[in-house]
Amino acid sequence: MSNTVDINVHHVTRVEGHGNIVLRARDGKIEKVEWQVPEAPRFFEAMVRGRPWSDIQTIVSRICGICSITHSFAGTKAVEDALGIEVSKQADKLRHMTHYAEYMQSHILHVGYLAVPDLLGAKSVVPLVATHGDAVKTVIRLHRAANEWSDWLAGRTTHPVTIKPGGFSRNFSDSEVREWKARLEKEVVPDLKAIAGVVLSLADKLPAFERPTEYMALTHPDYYTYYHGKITSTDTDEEVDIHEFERVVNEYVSPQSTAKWTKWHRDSYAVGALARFNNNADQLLPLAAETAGKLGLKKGCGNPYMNNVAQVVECVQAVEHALQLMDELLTAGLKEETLPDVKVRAGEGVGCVEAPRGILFHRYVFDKKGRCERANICIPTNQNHANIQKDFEALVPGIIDRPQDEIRLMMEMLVRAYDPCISCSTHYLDVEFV
Amino acid sequence: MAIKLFKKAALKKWVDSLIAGGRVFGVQAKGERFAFGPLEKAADLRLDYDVTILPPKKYLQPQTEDLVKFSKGGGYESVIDSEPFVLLGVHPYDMAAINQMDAIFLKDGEVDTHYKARREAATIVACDVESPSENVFAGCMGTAVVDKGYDVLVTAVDGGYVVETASPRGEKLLAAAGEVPDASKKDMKKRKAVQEKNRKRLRKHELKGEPLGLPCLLGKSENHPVWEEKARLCYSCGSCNLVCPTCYCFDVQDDTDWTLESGRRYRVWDACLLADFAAVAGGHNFRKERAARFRHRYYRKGKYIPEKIGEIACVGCGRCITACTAKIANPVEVYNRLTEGC
Amino acid sequence: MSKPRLAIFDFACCEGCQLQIVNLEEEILDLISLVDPVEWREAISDQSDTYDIAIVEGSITRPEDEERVKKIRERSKVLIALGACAAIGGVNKLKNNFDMDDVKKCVYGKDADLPHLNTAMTKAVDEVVPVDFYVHGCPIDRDEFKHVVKSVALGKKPNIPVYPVCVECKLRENVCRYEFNELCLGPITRAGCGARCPSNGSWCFGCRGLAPDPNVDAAKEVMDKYKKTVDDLRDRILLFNSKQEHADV
Amino acid sequence: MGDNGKDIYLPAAAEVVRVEQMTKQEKFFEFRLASGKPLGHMPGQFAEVSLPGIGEAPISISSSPTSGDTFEMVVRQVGNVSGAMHRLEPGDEVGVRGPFGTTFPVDGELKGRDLLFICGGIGLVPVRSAINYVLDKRGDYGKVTVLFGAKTPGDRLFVDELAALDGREDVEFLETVDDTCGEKWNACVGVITMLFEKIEVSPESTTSIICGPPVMYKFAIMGLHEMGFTDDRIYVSLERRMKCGVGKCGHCQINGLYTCQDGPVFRYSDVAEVREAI
Ligand SMILES: Cc1cc2nc3c(=O)[nH]c(=O)nc-3n(C[C@H](O)[C@H](O)[C@@H](O)COP(=O)(O)OP(=O)(O)OC[C@H]3O[C@@H](n4cnc5c(N)ncnc54)[C@H](O)[C@@H]3O)c2cc1C
Ligand code: SF4
Ligand code: SF4
Ligand code: SF4
Repeated sequence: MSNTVDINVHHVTRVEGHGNIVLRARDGKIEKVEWQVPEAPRFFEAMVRGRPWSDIQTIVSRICGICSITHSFAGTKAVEDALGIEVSKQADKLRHMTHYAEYMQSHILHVGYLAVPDLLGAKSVVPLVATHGDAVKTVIRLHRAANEWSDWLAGRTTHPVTIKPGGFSRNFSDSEVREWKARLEKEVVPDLKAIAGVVLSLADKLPAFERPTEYMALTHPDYYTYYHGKITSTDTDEEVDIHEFERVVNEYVSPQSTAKWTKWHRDSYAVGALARFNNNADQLLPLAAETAGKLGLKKGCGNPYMNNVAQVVECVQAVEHALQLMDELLTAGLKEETLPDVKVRAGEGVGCVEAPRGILFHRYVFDKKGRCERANICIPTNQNHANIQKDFEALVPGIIDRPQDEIRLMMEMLVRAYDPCISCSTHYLDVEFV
Repeated sequence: MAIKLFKKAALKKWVDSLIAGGRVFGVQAKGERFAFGPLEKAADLRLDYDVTILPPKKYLQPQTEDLVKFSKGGGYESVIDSEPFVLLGVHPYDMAAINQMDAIFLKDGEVDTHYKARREAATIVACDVESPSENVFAGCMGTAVVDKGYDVLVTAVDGGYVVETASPRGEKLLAAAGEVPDASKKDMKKRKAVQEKNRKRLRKHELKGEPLGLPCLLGKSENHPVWEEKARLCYSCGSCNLVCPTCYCFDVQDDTDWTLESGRRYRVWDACLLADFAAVAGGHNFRKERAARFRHRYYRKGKYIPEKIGEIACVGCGRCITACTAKIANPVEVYNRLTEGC
Repeated sequence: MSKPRLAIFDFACCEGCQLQIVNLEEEILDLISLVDPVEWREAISDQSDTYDIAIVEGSITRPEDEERVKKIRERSKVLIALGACAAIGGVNKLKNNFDMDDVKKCVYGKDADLPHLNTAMTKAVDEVVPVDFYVHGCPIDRDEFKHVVKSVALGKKPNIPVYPVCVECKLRENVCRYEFNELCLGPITRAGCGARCPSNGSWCFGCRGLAPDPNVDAAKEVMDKYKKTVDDLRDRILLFNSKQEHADV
Repeated sequence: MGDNGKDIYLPAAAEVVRVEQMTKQEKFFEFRLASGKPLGHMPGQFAEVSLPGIGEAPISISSSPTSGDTFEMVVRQVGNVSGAMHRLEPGDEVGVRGPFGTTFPVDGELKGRDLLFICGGIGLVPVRSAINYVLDKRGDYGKVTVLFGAKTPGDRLFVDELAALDGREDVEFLETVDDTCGEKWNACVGVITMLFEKIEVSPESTTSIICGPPVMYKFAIMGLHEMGFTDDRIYVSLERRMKCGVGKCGHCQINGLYTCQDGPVFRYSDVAEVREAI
């Protein structure tokens, strides 16, 4: 063993904003292996101070362009919690449906535009147009459907306008719901099945790397949740109330990162699709469970590269549950609702939802005029940073003999498997434009 | 021409049969307000509406309307929309406005082929006002009742609707209703009473003096302080123009597909209150001041267009009063100020 | 004629505007047929590159980013500011209403002084270098983006509205938000979004920036008519238009 | 006018026959309609010139109808259409609608009268059509005086034709520049109204035609008044923002008047009292 490696990926492409990989090894001895995050900090927690409760969603949505709906929900739920605002059953169902639009959009982007080309050894989706035209078209069709779904419910694809404390700013009609139900059934479900087939045919190409990991997720007694519930992890049977989230995330500042890092029972934990799956797989709806089975995804999986497979399963779950909710809405018939009058008061609230890439927490304290005094926002990508570092430390010794390019690729693929808030930095964009 | 009395159910049946037979646009509720839109079923039609947010002109001169298309090697080609449609529930003041649009687009100077095609494709069912809107003053402008332009006129009276056809096209439309009894003398009297009442009650604002005195009044009011006073609060948002049934100014733009060689030229509603409406190359703006633009609108309604077509170009629908967020666009207030002098 | 070379760069932002480009779906291929994208992320090391068109997304929040955007400007013929963060500073400018040390302490506590957490007053791109064209909005409107790119390729000035959102709101036949007792910034905000928020039952919060020569004085007086205060107006303007010209209410 | 079933917004194809750079900002174009027919204009009129994807702009017709089947224009590069026109080459195609608007009454009341043309800068472009028309039918008119003012010597349009005018016995021609900008210049320096002192015209028998930048009108008209001209003996050609050219779009309105239909050529007495005109 005499491999000398010097990898310094300054701003890994195809990941969110700015992340660096540093690996230095002399004669097979690892001197430094680091995942660094030098993203320009944006200080949202500072910026929301002094803003009225009614602005929270508008501001925090802008934390992330790809999971803006999730941030809107976390922020809005925290406001509702603090000010005691009720949300109707109908609005709650519509919110779940809105959330699922984002899931589809985000997961498809990640799986379709990033993971699949990686697994096919293609540099991007572009060469696949020639070799796998149908699959590419299917991915694009799904992505478009997800965006239009979000346009419909959230008012736009990114940065929703309809989500307000207490419900929605507009009403939806039976015929709109019926139209979408038909589209999901006729177009989206078959397309998802097709994509699952593509992923299945490639699943054996995923690196077989396992590391025992703590997986944290939201859990709910009634359903595979992304929206309501309590915090749990694969290391515990405890279900922690979301109001105590600081107790489980244990944030700290790492010198490698402008983003804060987190830990619970171990040095690090993972969040995201695989984490949700590992905690809640028993609650998957039939088609989603069937898809997981076909793809060989089993509860207890410790391979971070399998996150992509879990994402496919979750897309199916999202659509399946949306269809269920649509049926329920149509059976009851959609009612015209107006937003509740909000009695402004001092208060503190927490909102917690699952973003496509993991559990997300927002906490706000409002003064008696309903202005924000303090905020604490803990985003999923930050919760994964430490785990990526630990994965690196476990992965690299086993592959240090391989050629530098291969090591580099496997490290990059690992980062990408976590889908660290990737929005614009996927394969699709990156390679297509080189 | 026929005059029938429809019971509510018969009217509904007739409207449903029209919907089955082609494109029908009718007045429907939009929250607390009303709007013309594609009608899916007669039950959605609200002939008892007060006023629609936008006037029905949007079907004759749509917000955006393709004029010509072009393609590489193919040069320019006209785009004409002549697909027939029925417009259900046009109030008299809006009908009067359409009559004015006809004068501008079909009679004054060159004929606008695009407007003409749509106008000829339209079968207009007018209806007398059942519920006056909060700002209507059609009664003052002589447009509370209208006697021309439409194909069918519907008037809600006690016990049903008096439906009168006024053109062969209207006759044809009515034929779809099947057997309906003629209106009796008594029904006709009731209709007259409704119209008389409307002349009196569509006056939520009272214009001092006769509308036809406006050109003369404006002729001597160019320097009246009211223009500055009101325009101080003007957002230059054009809302007063855009909701107006007699405003028809437009902008023209080109748009291409990704080849950059094929595309369309379209017109889109413009508004003379907008800051750059009269701006030209070199940065000169012929109506740079808010007050100048504000004044221009009232002159256009009360003097310039009347000098062209012989009718006051304000039909008293009151939409601009409602639409103006700054609450300065009430024509009656403005004209009355002029009447009072400085 | 060879295709114009296009490069895209991001600074402090949520990257939602770039996502709108991805959301063009199949049309991305059309875009590529028109321009030749030579750089999408800064990962390309070749600093001597020049671009016909540089698209810059995000606000400038650190001294080192100022230097970076200056370099980009030097290397590009046309520079387009993409989205509210780049065009007006956007929501990032809320930060400028506080003291920078306080901002850092608020988020990072005792670690606030670590060098990599440094931050400065947020700037829009045109506060650092000249900008040729703007694609406004948070996020941008896909159709407007297409229009701007096509216009630049055609050699014409894009037609970006200078009038307020109310125009498009009227064209969409919405019920005015003031009738719902809401404070809408439509009358002083630059149109171009198709009045997206009022069309979805919400007030405009001004993400496209103030319209040129907005009548803010009128807005102040008008508040009274709707039982709102100048403070309410200021609050709403600050959200996306902190430290803009005309925004000092 | 009236309804001939023709789409008034549909441009006809015309081919670029000749392009010449005139000044830094202005280019000269000669066009021929694809139909081969003459445009059918009279001096003072304009046409809407189209480039697909770019748009349309109203441009004056600079040639006299007496000069054959082609027509000529001069375009200053200021924006989209004008900018794209500057990229045209012979053989390229444009769309043309028109001619539109009123004309200098060369066949009407100008006949038999003395004529005083006052042109500032690009204002020469529409007036050139009338000047050439008059010169082609020289016998029909009395004394002809042409005054031309440019910003600098480099901004002068139709340099050769100006020289030819200068050389003609039957035309009095005077010109000035605001600033020589260091160039060689033998004629007058100063604003165009300075030339008024140097000419001899009889206001009773003369009609004046003015075209120039917006600021010029006021001063030129003041000068003419001092010389004894009455408003009905003055013609002006005005410019406004225009979108349709056919009196529908509303943009070119000067109070109640439409520049595209009632103008661009106006008898000054018809607009003297119109607030927004001059
Ligand atoms: C009757 C008539 C005759 C004419 N004859 C000639 C002629 O012979 N030769 C000639 O060169 N020109 C002539 N013009 C002027 C010409 O039509 C204009 O300069 C213009 O329409 C050119 O079009 P464009 O597309 O190049 O400019 P545009 O792209 O429309 O812009 C022109 C200029 O106006 C500014 N502008 C555009 N829109 C606005 C706005 N909304 N607000 C503020 N400024 C704006 C632009 O910034 C630019 O500087 C004539 C005009 C008229 C009305
Ligand atoms: S609606 Fe009112 S504020 Fe807007 S342009 Fe008209 S007068 Fe001005
Ligand atoms: S809702 Fe807002 S944008 Fe729409 S008209 Fe009212 S003030 Fe203008
Ligand atoms: S309505 Fe206002 S806030 Fe909404 S998208 Fe348009 S400019 Fe932005």
